[in-house]
Amino acid sequence: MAVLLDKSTKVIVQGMTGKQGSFHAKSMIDYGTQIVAGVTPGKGGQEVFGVPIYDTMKEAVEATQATASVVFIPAPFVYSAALEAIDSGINLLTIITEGVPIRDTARIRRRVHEQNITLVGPNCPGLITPGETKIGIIPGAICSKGNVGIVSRSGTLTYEIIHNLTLSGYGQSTCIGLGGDPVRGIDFKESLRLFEQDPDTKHIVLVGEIGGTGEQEAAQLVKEEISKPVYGFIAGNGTWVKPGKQMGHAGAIVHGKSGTAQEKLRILNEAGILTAHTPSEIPNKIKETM
Amino acid sequence: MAVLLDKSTKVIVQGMTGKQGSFHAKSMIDYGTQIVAGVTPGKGGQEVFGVPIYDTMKEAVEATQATASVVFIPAPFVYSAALEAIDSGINLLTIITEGVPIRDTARIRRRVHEQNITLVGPNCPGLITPGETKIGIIPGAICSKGNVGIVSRSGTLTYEIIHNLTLSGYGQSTCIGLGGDPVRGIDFKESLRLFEQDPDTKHIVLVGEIGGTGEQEAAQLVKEEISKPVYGFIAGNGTWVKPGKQMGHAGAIVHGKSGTAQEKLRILNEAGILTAHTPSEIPNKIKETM
Amino acid sequence: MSMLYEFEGKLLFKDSKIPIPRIKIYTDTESIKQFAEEIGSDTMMAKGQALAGGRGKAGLIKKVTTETAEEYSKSIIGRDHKGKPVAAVMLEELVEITKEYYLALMLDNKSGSYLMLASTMGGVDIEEVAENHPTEIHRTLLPIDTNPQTYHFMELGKKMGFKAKTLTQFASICVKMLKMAIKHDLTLVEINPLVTTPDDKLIAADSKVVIDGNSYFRQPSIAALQSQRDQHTKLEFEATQAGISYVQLDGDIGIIAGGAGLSMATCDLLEFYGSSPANFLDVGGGANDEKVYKALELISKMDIKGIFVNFFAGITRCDDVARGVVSANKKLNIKVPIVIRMIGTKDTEGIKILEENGIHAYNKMEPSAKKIVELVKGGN
Amino acid sequence: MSMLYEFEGKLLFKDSKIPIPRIKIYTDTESIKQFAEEIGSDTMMAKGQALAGGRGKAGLIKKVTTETAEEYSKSIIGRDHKGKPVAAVMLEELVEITKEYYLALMLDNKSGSYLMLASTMGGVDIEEVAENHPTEIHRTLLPIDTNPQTYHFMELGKKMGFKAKTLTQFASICVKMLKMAIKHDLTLVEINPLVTTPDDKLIAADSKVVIDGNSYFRQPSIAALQSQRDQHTKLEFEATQAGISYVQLDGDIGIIAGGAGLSMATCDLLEFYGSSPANFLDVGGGANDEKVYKALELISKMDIKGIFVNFFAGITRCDDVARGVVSANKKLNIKVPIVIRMIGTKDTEGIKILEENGIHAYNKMEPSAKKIVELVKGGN
Repeated sequence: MAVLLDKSTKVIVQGMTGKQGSFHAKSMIDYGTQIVAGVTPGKGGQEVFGVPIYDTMKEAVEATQATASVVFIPAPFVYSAALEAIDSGINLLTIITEGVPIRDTARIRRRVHEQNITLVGPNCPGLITPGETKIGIIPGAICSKGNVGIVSRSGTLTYEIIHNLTLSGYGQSTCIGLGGDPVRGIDFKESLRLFEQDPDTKHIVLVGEIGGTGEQEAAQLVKEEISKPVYGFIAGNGTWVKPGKQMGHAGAIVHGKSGTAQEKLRILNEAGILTAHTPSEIPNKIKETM
Repeated sequence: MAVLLDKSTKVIVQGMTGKQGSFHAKSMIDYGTQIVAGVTPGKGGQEVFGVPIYDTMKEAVEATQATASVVFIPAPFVYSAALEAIDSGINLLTIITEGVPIRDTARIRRRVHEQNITLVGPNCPGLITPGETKIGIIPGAICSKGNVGIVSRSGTLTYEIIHNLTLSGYGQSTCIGLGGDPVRGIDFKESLRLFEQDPDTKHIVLVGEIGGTGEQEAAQLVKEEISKPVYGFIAGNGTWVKPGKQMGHAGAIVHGKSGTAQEKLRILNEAGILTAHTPSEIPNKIKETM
Repeated sequence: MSMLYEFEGKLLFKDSKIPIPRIKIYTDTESIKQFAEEIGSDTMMAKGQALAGGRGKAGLIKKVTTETAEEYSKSIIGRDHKGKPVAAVMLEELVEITKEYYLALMLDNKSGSYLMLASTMGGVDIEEVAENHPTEIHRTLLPIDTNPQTYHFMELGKKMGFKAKTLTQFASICVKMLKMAIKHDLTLVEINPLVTTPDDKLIAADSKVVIDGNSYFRQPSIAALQSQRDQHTKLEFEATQAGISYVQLDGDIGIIAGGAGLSMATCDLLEFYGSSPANFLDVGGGANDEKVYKALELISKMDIKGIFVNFFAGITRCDDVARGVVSANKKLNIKVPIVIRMIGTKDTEGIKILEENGIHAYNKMEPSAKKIVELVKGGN
Repeated sequence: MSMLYEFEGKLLFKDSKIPIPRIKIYTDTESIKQFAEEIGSDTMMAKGQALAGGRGKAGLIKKVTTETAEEYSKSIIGRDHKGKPVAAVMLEELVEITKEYYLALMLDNKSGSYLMLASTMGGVDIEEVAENHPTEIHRTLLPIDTNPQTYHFMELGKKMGFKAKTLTQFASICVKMLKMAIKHDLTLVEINPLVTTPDDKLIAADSKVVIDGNSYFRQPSIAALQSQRDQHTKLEFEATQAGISYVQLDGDIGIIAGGAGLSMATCDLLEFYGSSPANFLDVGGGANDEKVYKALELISKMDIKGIFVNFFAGITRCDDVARGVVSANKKLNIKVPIVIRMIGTKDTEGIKILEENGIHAYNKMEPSAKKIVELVKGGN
């Protein structure tokens, strides 16, 4: 069933009546995702693309038995929406929204840990299990079903890598977009563990970038627990990167040596992870190990 | 061992270097209470009556293995002191201070429930197990060891009742002063249950007053669970009481019928509790049942 | 615990962005004209501001015009309403009402949580609704340390029958009430009625706000209001300033006691023996001679037939109490009989001081209560 | 994320009642005189205000007198310090220092909690201390939704060797830092050095405060400061205003990409193929033609040898990108070679629009990166 989601996953879209929410709900429905409800307070009783809208997550979950929700709501309101989702009893919460205050994310994450819920994001493209379902905004057309698991801090760079894999004949089991914020829900480590346990995943691609230490922790885990081959790519591996400067993502900023791509690549290599310098090198690395 | 405390109970005084704290610490020590430490931030290392002062509850508990603390600290700082006590691992917390904001008490009470700690007070005289130990300010001289358990919302009225019992030859197992605030820690119900289970307690005296519904809930419990004889006294049972007016205690205020002494007495009588009209009647009631 | 006037509550609502009608306090002819201009109408409500309910029934709320507003206002200001004075008149724009609701947030003593109560039967006494139509009251309980969000109140709003924008507005008002209660240490925020207008908007047509008196140290602006507030009973204000709990009653015997429970039991005893207390008075724990003197000074201002002083001294010292009584007796020229009962810390010393000054003291409560009742009755 | 100037941080400290020396911003001769009078001394510190560390070593902090203050201030204002200008000079009273400490509160990304870091080695670079004296750094981790109390920091204070009143003052400063961070959405509050005075009082001798840029919507006053703040690099300010992530670099090829990761990977590729990026630029998801035009306008102001546009369109539409490029190419009179790569949503339409306007477009990233490098090198 790949990881985290498959075609049986019932999904609620929080903010479905909004511009972003309705656009991506449509694209998820078209891909085959079971979008069973939308939630917009004050718009209960309406329908969007034939999907019923509820005023609250509680009503939506009670009516549909959904287990996942995806948030397309402006940043100032994400904290409340996430708390509502957590209280409603779902177990997979994906936040696409960019610009959520770090303190809000940290508070959401704490609640999520207490309740044993998986949080993906914020500021992320979401997840896709090609050929089955997707939650979020990863373009379905570039994916194909296969056995490469992808976990990434990036959005469009991930598309680039997925596309290269697809063109080279390597389909994907599940792609997980962790998001570009410094505090995020699920990270590389949890994703690697999921892929390790998933019989449909044979190869794991890890797409990191400058800033933070998630990649280093992942490398440690690969040494200790992961038996499947892991491939790595780190964005920001050139000498052009300026320390202390944020490169687009709030989390992509180098403070001291540990956040540099060079250091991350060194530690990834040390852990036996095959690293690539360009996105197109990744399928070649997979080919080499087969 | 009576209830809640006996001579083996090790007690920390929070605010021991203050005027109130040191006065009552002395009187507790004189009565035989094991005051093992005092806590005043910034005064660690000092001694008061030969008792070491620590800067934090954590240090004091680690050094002494105390299981109880009593708070003599001005109302604005009680919330923080109580939280510190809760975090330090003690299991009996008594707050003598009057004037604690209700919201602070409610928040303390919530933490106390989560951690399974007994809270007595605030705005209460504390507890005494005559002949063994006391926590708080009940004068030891008026008490005598015996088998009457007393639980009361009042201070000096309780002394009056204890004194009458002592003079009539009825000693006390433990006296619990619940405090005069509308939101309080341990209430009549929990106290009744403790006395019911205590082999040293043969009679239970319940001293209530106008306001709230603690006495009514206690009456219900007496009907269902309490096999020992229970005697009741309700302050404010005259016709002079003005609804909507607070009588000294923040909790002593009648709103509607349910908070009146008449209603409380009616329900107590209905539950088989022997009620008295004057403090001196209580020993007579006990005599009658023997 | 003390209540705010309706207009004070409404100003807090305004600060919290809870919608209210436009209001203005009547001061003079000019204030009425200005308000009429502001609201664009010659007709308005005039609402007497008093700290007790049932103002409508008592004729303290009336629809007025720019012509009649002043006369009406002058006629009710200062009037007594259930023991409380009409302190001011608030002018308020007329609101077109489609339906009245009840909404209240309280700090629930039993659970120690916040309780939001709502009913579709608004504008009437909620205790009557609770008694006669209990199913018409809906409840949401929230943990005391909750961080309120609109979704917490959507279910309550649905039970009230609200839909669409009115539903979200209702939930938003609930959040604002709770945030306001947390910010200002309020134990009650009641809106009765909360009304809907023809465009389905909600407006708070009345306010009842109660603040926890223990929180004054961190609510300086409300505490400042309250210190004026208590002046309506001069003696009660004086008592509060002196740190004494005092309630004026209607009986014959002035009492002074140490401790709230004992003070209540003292009042009870006087009644039990056939007389009646003129007041409730608790000097509090650890009272010194000055406080006892102050307490005697307070009750000597009342029209009473006797005084009963009752102390079971724990923290308090009986010698202090005795000194206070002796000094008051000398300076205040008290002409009614006094009975003093004291026991506990330093009682021997106290009784000695009293007897040296020719005052007899008892050490048992009930005989001494009987004694003062006898003295007062005998004196009739 | 953006940093406040030392004096702004100190003003926040003052609001939060964290003790600071008396300060004043130098404006003119008069300001120096006034400050000397206020502090009762002719000697003071003059500290250049710049958003980068190491100001002391760079000669931007100096003890001055009323005689020398103005000349020194004028000499450093506007000077470049690690790419940041010295925006102002802050005058500060001299503080008698007995010892320097380090104290910082940060929102720790890994744990998602608040982390209080303290060291007895203050006034020096904390990363050096971490590297060479790791045992000299003490930590207290607090849950993100903590309600901070002084007792949470007493152990930390003891590890720092504080006693008696200094200990409680330390804990109290920690509480204030945390409350300040919560109130203003700060991700870092650093005091380096925190100093003790001869009477064992603690004073914040420096400040480094970083605010979470995502929180501007609820921090209007700080957001207002920040909008001026970013002006120090004109192009970066323009970019921020247009909602574009832009970082000026030193290379030859200006780039425009959609997505932060892809933009970084684009910079990497140019270097991999032997050239260098002149900038990082991420137009963000769902960019329209105007934003692409704006981005091209921005980079056309730099001294560059070529332009590389790289889009993997998910939410973005390639026809929008194409229209932006065509319009910029016409109006901006761009003379350096441009290579455009686009793939994804509406790529066929986008490529058609470009080719109709005589611009060749690629759909693979690596060959197109190679191409622009070749064009730029060939053009040398």
